[in-house]
Amino acid sequence: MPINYYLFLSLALFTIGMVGVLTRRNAIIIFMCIELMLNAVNLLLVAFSKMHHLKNLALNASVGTDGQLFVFFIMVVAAAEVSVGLAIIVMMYRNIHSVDIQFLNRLKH
Amino acid sequence: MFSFPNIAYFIPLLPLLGFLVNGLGRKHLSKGAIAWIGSGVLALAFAASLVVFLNLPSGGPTLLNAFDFIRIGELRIPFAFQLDALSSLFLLIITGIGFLIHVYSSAYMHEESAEHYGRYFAYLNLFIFSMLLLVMGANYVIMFIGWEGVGLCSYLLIGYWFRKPAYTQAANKAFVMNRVGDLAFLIAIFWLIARTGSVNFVDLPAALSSLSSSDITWITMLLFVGATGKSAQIPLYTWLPDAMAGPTPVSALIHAATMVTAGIYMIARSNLLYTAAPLTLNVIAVIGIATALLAASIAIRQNDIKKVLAYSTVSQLGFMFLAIGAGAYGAAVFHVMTHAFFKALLFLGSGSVIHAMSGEQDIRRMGGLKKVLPITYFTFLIGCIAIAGIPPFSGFFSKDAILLSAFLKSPILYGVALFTALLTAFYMFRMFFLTFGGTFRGTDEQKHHLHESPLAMTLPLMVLAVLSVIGGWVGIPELFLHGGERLIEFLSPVIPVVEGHAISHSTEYLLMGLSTGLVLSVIFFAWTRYRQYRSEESSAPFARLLENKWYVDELYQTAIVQPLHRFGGWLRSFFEPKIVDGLIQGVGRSIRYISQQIRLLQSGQTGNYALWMVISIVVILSIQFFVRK
Amino acid sequence: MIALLLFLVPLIGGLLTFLPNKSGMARSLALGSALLSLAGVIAGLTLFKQPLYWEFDAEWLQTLGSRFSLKGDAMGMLMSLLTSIGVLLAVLGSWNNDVQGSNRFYGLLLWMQAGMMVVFLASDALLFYFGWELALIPAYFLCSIWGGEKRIAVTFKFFIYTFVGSVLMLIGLIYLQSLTPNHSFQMQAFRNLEIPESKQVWLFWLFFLAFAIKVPVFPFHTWQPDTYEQSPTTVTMLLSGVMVKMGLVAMIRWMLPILGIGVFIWSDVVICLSVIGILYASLIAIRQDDLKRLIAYSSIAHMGLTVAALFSLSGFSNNSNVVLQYHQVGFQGILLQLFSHGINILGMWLLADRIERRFGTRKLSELGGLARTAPTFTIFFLLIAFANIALPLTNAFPGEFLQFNALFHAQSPYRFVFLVLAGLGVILSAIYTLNMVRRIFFGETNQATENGLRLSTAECLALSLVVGLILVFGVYPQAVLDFTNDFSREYVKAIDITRFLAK
Amino acid sequence: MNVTPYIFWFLSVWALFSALMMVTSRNPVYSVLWLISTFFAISGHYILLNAQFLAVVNIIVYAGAIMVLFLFVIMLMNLNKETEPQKNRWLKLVGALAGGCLLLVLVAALKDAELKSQQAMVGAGSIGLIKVLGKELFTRYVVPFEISSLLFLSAMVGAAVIGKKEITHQNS
Repeated sequence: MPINYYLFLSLALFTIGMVGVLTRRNAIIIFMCIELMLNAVNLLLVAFSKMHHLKNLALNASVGTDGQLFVFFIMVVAAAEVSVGLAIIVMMYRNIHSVDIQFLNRLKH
Repeated sequence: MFSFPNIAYFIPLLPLLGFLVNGLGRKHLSKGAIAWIGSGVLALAFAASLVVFLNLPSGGPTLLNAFDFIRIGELRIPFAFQLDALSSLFLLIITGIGFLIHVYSSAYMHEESAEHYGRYFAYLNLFIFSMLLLVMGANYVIMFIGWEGVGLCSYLLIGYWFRKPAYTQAANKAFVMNRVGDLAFLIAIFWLIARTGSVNFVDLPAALSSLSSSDITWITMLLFVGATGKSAQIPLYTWLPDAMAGPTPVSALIHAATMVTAGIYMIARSNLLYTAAPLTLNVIAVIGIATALLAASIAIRQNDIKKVLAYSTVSQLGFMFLAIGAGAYGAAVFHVMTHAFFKALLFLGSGSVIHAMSGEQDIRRMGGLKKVLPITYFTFLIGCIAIAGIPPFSGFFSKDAILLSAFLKSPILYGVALFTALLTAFYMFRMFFLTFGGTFRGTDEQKHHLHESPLAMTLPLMVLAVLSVIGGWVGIPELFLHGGERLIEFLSPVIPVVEGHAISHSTEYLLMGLSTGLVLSVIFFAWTRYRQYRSEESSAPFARLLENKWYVDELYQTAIVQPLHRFGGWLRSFFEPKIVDGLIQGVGRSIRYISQQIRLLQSGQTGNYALWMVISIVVILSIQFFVRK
Repeated sequence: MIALLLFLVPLIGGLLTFLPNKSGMARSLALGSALLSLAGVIAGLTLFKQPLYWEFDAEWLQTLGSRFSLKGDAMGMLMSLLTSIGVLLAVLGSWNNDVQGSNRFYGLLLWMQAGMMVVFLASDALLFYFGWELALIPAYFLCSIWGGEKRIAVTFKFFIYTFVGSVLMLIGLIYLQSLTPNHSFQMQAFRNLEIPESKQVWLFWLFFLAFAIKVPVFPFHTWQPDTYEQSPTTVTMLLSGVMVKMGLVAMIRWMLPILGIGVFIWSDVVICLSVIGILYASLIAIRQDDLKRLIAYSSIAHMGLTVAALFSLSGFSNNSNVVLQYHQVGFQGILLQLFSHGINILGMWLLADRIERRFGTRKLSELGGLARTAPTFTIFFLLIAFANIALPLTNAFPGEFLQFNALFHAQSPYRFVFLVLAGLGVILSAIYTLNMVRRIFFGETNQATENGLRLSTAECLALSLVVGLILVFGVYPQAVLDFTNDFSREYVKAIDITRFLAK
Repeated sequence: MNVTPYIFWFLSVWALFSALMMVTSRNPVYSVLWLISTFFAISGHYILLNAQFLAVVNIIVYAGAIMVLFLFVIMLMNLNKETEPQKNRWLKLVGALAGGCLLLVLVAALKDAELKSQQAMVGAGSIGLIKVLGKELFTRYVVPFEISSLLFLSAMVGAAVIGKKEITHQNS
């Protein structure tokens, strides 16, 4: 497949995630949108890894593994991030009984 | 060291020494010591001046170079003294009359405490020092130093009784008005430096060729403005009557005999320039005669004995400027000399009267003092006759010389000058009769106190009276005495004698007879009128106008002082804080306002931050990809 | 070596002064440092006059093209003398003041001196800028900690104001550095630059604003009266006696020789501003009731004249010796006035401080009659006041005389107007100064002034020093003029823009 | 006939549609479900690209573990359509517009990029296999791998600390 297709698909997914972040007020949904954005990036990474693999197959049979391993690490980080993030959201809910980020305006003061 | 010309150094240094000793030691010295030191240095200075006068070589001036005051490249302003006929004559007048007045002061000021007594003599000595600098200076800058110095001393002495606000106001007024003139003087000096590169008097003849006629006109005009300040001419004369706030001997010394004649001296010094500037001479003549007339008219209706004398001084100075305007510098200097004698005499006499009257200065409350103050009466009479111009008293010869020069310049000037001379005789004798004639009109307490002044005061009066009689004889015209006009001849190295406009003897006799006859009749008129003065004089509108000095002070006040004052206040309380500072503060305030507005963007909402981030990313990427191509 | 010492003595002295906590100790240390630097300057002026002793050069921020080079020319020497005298007088004048935290106070004071020394002696632009800020920042702290009630707002204004100027100047300096062939900050490299007219036209303002704010030139002066009023008088002495001269010295050293064409183009505007400033400040001073503000405005007026005279030097001589001669005359006057005005205003502040401390007021309307109750003080005040109105035989007269002369020779069609208007300042200065004298010293005493005022030995010493200098240089200004003669002759050649016009 | 493009298009449309639904649904629970659906589509892409390991991990870790966590949290808080806070309409519009612009800019910037002609290897290649990746992971990437385990540990501790109920009563 032309790499362009993957590129645009990832971009579209990424942007959808971004729009979600911008338009929603629910912290959990925003969090999920961020996951979506990460996944869009993951997809692109895999696509590029395969692109490089195809291109440099003759030189080195294992070219492109880095990209996929990178995706793996991203997932690791994402998982850790989700656990901490959700813990924060739970705590926030416990304190202000809402997950509306509108109330998180402490930065103003 | 003690021989000519080096002895001249002592002339200014001695009063300076007196100033330092009296000034620094005023708390430790006794009054007697102060008076002796103050007068002693003057006596020595007078002796030194005499030595200079007698040893003066004929011909060119003798220059004494002390050190370089300012020397930058080609520009050289030495601290130098110039000894010649003109300056040596002035030296004699200043130190001589100065000495007499110091002696007089030692008695007149005796009621002051020792500390203030010392202060008084220190100021007086400092004044003499400055005046000597002015006269001896070999260039305009040194002259200017003395010029400002005498202004300073005048300021200090007018405000000598500093507890009275009116006196210190008068002192300020005198200084500031003098400063106006000084500014013009300074600009004239700059002009001279710019065109000729030198300010020395000895370079003037050579410099004349490098000056264009407009340059000369400007320079002479500016110098003349400077002279109007110091010599109390229109428009800068109003300070002089106010300056009578100072002690009377000060008025005699500074505001009659010496300082106020500095303007005449300066112009006589620069006579080469003035001769080359006919326009300026005309202006000077007009200003001089106008001042003389104006001041004389005011003097008629003044009742303060010192104010009358003050206006008379302004008027006499006007005469001197008239002489200068007519090109008769010698006559002007002659009148300076005789005027110094009789005006000092009159002021000191008035001081003696005031002394006797326990400080009373209003002539309406005097009268009949003839019997109690015989010496004062007699000497005062001599002074009055001298100023009125009756032969053979000194005033006659000098005034006659001026009238003659005015006649040669223009008959109209002569007419006005003659009229002014008659006014002079009138107001002087009005004052004389009011003071000494008739019966005493003061309080009983004053009457009880009346006494003739001590010898230290009457002796100077007598000396001056003698001088007032004979002082004019050095300038007896050729008409009466062959080989007369010795003064003009003596001054000829400095002031070239202009030949060629002699008039016939008969005309000259006629003019003299006319003026003498008219003066005598005016005196008679004054005698009939004021012999038995009793009550207020009529207050016709014109008389009130004169009494109020033509409202010139009020005019200055409303036209110049008040607006400036108000403008300054407006600047201070409105323009500065609101406009200038307001602009600066406005910058600060607008920045604060903008920050306030921008602060609202910081809603604290993470969502908004994210939005801004995205928008910024879009913008940056757009620039990155599409603009920078 | 001397030059370096003059920087190091106050710097180390300041550091040492910070250490002790006892007030007497700090005071003595400060006095010692002040005396030491004065001794250094005097030694430098008499025994070690050769340039060898007054030059110092070491590596410093090499990557930026800046070297730690100090070079004392005649002006630098004169100004460092003034600085040392100023600091000495400041310390003496505050000898009996009970300053809270005097170790910090004197420490900062000495650092300020170190900064000013660098400004006056630096021949490297970045070093100069360093000194400029080093002098400013201690001043800021001194005013904002020990000042009057409104000190915070006022010092803030002062700081922001001068700092804006400094930043503009820094931009200008960096730009000039980028123009030099080997990217150097050295003064000589700057002077060798041939900057096209189109650039000079705006570069001028970068520098001029910085210096004009410091001097200050109308209409950038509004920080000054406020700051002088609110600062502790000791600091005000240094601010007005020495620090404002930084602006002028900077103009002389970093503007006229480098941006000659720009200066010439704008000289009419600047002279006009200065002359307006003279009249404006004088008129305000006439109506001023606050002694310190009055002196501040008077200082603005005097500095206005100096700036006007300085900018009237700019122009082309066509290599005519006559013109150069007149420029030199004017420039000598400016140098003389820099020194004299510093001395006079220092004395003026000493007196104002004494009055304020003794009577607790600066209002002229609340004073009066002091001439009777405090005669010695009156004499000092009168002498310094007369120096303030440039009476002959005081040191201000030759300076003003020569400056007016410079104005008379300005290459401007309006020079005569400028001269006359600036001359009106002379009259106005007499009015406000004498008014001040009259209202403080003459008239009747009131309750406050009834008991008079006694001067302590330290104060007498300080005032005698001032008065002595006033009279000595008033009678014999040639002492200074001789000293600066060669420097000024070279300088007027250096600022002559004929060489640019030839191309 | 090559079936790959069809699969690609199908998966793409699926992913985009699910993603859009995720963003737009009012009810958070639906959002979670739609996101899981998106992940499945993405895993499909991975399989298409012969990245089997990642496809599996994606399903297990993301769709399985993480999303279940989300679901739990949502249910724990009892969030539903009614409690869902709504943003200002204008802000929504602006947000969407900004996102759209970003997409536009990126697409416009990348459409002429050099990679246009490049192809991604689809359905072949061995690098995505567990054997290959595992070998790499435990040889060259062993240090990062161990560090990531540390990261997990600290995340676990962190989550526990943050999530535990505060024992001390609030006295501030």
